[in-house]
Amino acid sequence: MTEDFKDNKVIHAQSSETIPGGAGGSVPDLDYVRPAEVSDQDLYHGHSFITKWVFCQDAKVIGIQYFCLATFTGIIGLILSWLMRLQLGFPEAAGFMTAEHYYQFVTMHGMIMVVYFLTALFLGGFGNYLIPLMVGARDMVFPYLNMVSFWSFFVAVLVLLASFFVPGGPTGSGWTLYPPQAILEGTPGSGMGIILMCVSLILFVAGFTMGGLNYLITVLQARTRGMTLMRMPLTVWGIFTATVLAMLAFPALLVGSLMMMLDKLLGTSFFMPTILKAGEVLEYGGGSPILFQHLFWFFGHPEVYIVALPAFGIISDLISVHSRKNIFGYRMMVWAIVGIGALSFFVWAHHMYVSGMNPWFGFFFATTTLIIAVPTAMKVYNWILTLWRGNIRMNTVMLWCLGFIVTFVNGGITGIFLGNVSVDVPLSDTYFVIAHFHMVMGIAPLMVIMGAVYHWFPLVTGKFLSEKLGKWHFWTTFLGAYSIYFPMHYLGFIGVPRRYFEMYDSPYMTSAVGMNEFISLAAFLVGAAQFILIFNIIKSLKTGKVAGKNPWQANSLEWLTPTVPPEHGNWGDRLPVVHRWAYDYSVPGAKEDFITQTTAPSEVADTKVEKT
Amino acid sequence: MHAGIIFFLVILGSVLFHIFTPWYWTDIASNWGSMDDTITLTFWIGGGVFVAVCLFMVYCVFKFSYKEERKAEYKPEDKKLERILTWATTLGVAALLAPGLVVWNQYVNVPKNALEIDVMAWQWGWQYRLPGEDGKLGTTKIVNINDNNPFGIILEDPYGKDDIMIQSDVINLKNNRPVKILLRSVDVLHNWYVPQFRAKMDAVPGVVTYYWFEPNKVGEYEVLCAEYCGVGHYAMRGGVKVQSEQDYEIWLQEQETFSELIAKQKKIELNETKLAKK
Amino acid sequence: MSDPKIEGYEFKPGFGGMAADTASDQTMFKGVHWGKAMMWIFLLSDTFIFSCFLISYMKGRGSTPVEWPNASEVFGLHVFGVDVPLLLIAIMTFVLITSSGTMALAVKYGYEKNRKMCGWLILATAIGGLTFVGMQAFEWSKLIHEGVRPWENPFGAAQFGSFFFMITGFHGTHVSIGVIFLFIYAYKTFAGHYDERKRGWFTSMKGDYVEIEILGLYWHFVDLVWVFIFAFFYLW
Amino acid sequence: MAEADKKEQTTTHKIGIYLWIWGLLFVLSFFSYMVDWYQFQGMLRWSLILIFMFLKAGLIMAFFMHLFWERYALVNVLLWPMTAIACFIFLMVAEFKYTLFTRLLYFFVGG
Repeated sequence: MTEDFKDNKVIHAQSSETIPGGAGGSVPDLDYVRPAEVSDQDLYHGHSFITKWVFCQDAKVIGIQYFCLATFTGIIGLILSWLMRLQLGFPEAAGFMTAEHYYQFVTMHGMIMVVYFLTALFLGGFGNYLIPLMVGARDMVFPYLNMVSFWSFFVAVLVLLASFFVPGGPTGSGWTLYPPQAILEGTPGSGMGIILMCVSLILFVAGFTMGGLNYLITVLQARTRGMTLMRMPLTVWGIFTATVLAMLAFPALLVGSLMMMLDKLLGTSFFMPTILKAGEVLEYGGGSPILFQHLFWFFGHPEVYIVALPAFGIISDLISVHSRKNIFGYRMMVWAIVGIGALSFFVWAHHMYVSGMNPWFGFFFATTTLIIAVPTAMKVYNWILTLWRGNIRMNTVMLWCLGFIVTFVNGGITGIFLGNVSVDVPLSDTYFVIAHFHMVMGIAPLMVIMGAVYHWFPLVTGKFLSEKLGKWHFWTTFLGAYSIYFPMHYLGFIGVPRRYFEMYDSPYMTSAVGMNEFISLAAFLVGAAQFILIFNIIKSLKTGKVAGKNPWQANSLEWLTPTVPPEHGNWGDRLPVVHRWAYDYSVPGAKEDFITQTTAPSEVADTKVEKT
Repeated sequence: MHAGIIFFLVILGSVLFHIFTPWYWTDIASNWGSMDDTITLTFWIGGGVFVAVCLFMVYCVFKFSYKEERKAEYKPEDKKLERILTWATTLGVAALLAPGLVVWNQYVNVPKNALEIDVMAWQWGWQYRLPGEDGKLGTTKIVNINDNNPFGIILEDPYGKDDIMIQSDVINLKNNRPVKILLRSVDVLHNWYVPQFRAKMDAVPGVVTYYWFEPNKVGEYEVLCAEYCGVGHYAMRGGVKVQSEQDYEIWLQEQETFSELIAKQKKIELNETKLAKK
Repeated sequence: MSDPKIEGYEFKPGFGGMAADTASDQTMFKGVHWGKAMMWIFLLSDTFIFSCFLISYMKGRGSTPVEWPNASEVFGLHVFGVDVPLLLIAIMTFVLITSSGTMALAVKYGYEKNRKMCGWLILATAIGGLTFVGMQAFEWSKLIHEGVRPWENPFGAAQFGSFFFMITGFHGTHVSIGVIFLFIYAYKTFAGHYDERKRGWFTSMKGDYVEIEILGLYWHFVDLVWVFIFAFFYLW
Repeated sequence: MAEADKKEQTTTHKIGIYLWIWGLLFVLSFFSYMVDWYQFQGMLRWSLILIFMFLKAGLIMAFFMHLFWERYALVNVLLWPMTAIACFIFLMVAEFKYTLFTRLLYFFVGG
């Protein structure tokens, strides 16, 4: 594959702009772009180590900070999953683990992976790094707020980790934190554990709101000249829509956590009905546990798409760049992202078909849920149609993309099982659910993250990651993860319920012992394989091949900065001017197989560009 | 090239695994065969799409791998193709949704002749209550629960007196008689789930939830708690015995009603006071 | 506020204009200051928070079989030998609307660069807000004195107190934060920070009178929420 | 803030419009207070409460918060998400009715 990287064409961001301001002069009418509406952004440049690297206001550094902290929590989540799999596969070897421990690990694994790892990584990490670069802004619009956002996240993580060391340990109520059990004796960590969990979530939401406002306003109000919404790379669309969802969905989580904390601390009864515990009636009464479930899933379902939409966006860009072909049906892709985002607020109770809510909701939510399947399927078709008649570079990035397609389609199809109300009845609360959501919002987004790391590493550091190690990393991760979760669906068919500390004394479940051992072994392997990446990063930072400018011959703006890696302020003296979408690959008549976004129409006058 | 082969093997392996899997659903023992049928239908349509999409991907990998001299096609959109795909998908989704909704409609509408059973859950166990001769269960209140009134039946309620109380985690059911499970919890969320019956529903404190099924295979089954309910969740098991009509009637005769329990308690109390007097 | 003028961009009215604005480059909200756009989006998010609170309140109140206390009596005041229902609340509403009006005028004078007038109006708004918070404290202490607690109350369903303290408390926090910022902005206005475009203490961004409008949006939002709380908590 | 540098373009409104709206808000608040004063009940009370509430909210948003003069792009971005809230409200109404129904049925009425 190495020949792909030879002769990188160096492109200057300003190459197409002859006269600032645009109108008149020597600029041909064809290339005219409206002058800037607002003057250039005024940035605070840090000078000391603290203002440059710690309390930094540069979105790129903040993005890396988010990335590293999220990865750190992700590794904790990974270790917790090892412990869980040890118990499930080899209970004799896990003699040190009690049921309390197990449930605490389950809970913390879930919460860390969904909120503190994936959400923070996609929006905080990739969002911060890529949005300003991709829309041609100098930085996020409110750099100070952006810095505070990261440090709120930092405190949220500290509080979360602190709960491991308080009496009673972290909460063990499952990542859904359902009351009443979350705050009652009989569940591990029902004292300080759950309180710290709620506090941590509230901090996370507060911090995320600050970051989210930045992402949204940067995309809406700070694009560069010529950058219309319909010229943005899909990565930006995915992150943008996910942020919208986050801004509107996190409030429900905040309210739910706050109310549960009041139930615990003040003895209010928002979610607590009359309860008889160990022969005594507790001083609660009249509340409704199902209300919490509604609030939680009003947050929780959009949360699924907060993780999925950035993944959709990023994968579209990776596939397009590495198959040297425009993304098929760009407008359809954008509308699908927006449509999925909007619909995700009307489907939440499909997590609650057997929760004892009003049974008639089943009809409404099954219908809305299956409607969402249509735009999602369209996205999948467009990805594979982008591969079709492309010129596919089979490098590591592309492997992750292909791995994503397989796992995402698999997980998406099982989603149709669970979304379709009566099919969900036998399967809900079983291992089928675990397999489904790990495939669709665990492994699939992970594939995207890895692909994105291999793709943008040369931008962030100026060096390539090693392809050889990358391939090892990919194949162990993909094959291992697939062999964890694909068979796991069948445990669900047998009827094995989830969140069982130990399960083998039922006659029809004993047949699954072997499978459980196999799954655990695969899980250990996949987890260990992730350290290949860390090794690869360290090694490549030191001895990796120097990438130079625009090593993948991509079109989008982030590769067109005057320096690689980009400096604070991104664009040097002059902001880029955008003339086209980010997907003009292999245009007939063009000299190169790519035409960057900043290339003026007059420069490529003899090509057959269909869309600008 | 190698990558394409491995991806192909993964798809092939998935299909073979599905065909030859030793792990599949347990033999159904209730009327919810329709759920199995919808699952099978979803498998055919969904599995078909999965295989088709992935094989197409593998084909692309083989056919369009990088060649220096080739240039990719430039085709931003194809309205016709997109329209066809949208409608085909919509049709497929509708075909999956329709049976799902029909079955759900059966699930939430309980037949008139269903026998109501009060399933009471706590951390971590089950007990059951059947209506007596009047065919109706008495109303309950959690604060009434004590040793003499294990179900918290409201004493003034005339329907409650003849209720049959089964203070055991095993319940017997009559074969081919629909039952309406009324779920009640005194502390946290639980879920009364028998894999062979396919059906399940959470027990939520503060409200009563329900579902129904008709057992149609004589035998003994294990009840699992399917909603996380604290550290004892995994050990919260119970049992169901589905019996023929004769066996069921014999079993039913042996059970105690609420008024019998009260009478027994009174007798004990009387004896105790007598003893105390002596 | 007529449409701002943007070189090379032609404004169209109505939905056609919306489509054109959305499809254009650089900005979607033409002529809208970044900070103002941010405040609007933040308020949208905050609306969801208050909506979730009120929806929970509706669900909690609707599903309890226990009698809900009669707000009209609980919040009544006994003055001059007469029981006046909701008197305190009526006065609080009056105060908050008054402060909203002064804020609206402050924004107007801010845009006219009338430093003095703007400063005094902001100060008046801040004092109005402070009065509101004080009256809320009085209301809380009165209720607590009568035995209303977050976990119980003598009038009926226990959730009454829970939702009351939580929702008015959350709203009161918003008011208090607003009051603090109003005082700060009043100082900054009088000191002329917006006229000389002095940089912010933390953000190091240049000051501008548009910040008054941004604060105004927040303050009106607080008033807006009170309209809903008044309707659902006191009148229902 | 970069936009601050742009030429002053904002025209302000006459003070009269603010005073008008201010007055209307007082009047409407007075009316909604009267709903309680006269103890209207049932549908009449509910519709009056909601009408006055939405009128007040609308006036504040439209004039004090200047939404009336903003461009449709902003207005629509702000108002469309409310459909999610509306959906949440409608469903929760159905939910609380169902919860109350089961509570009354199984804990009070019986049968």
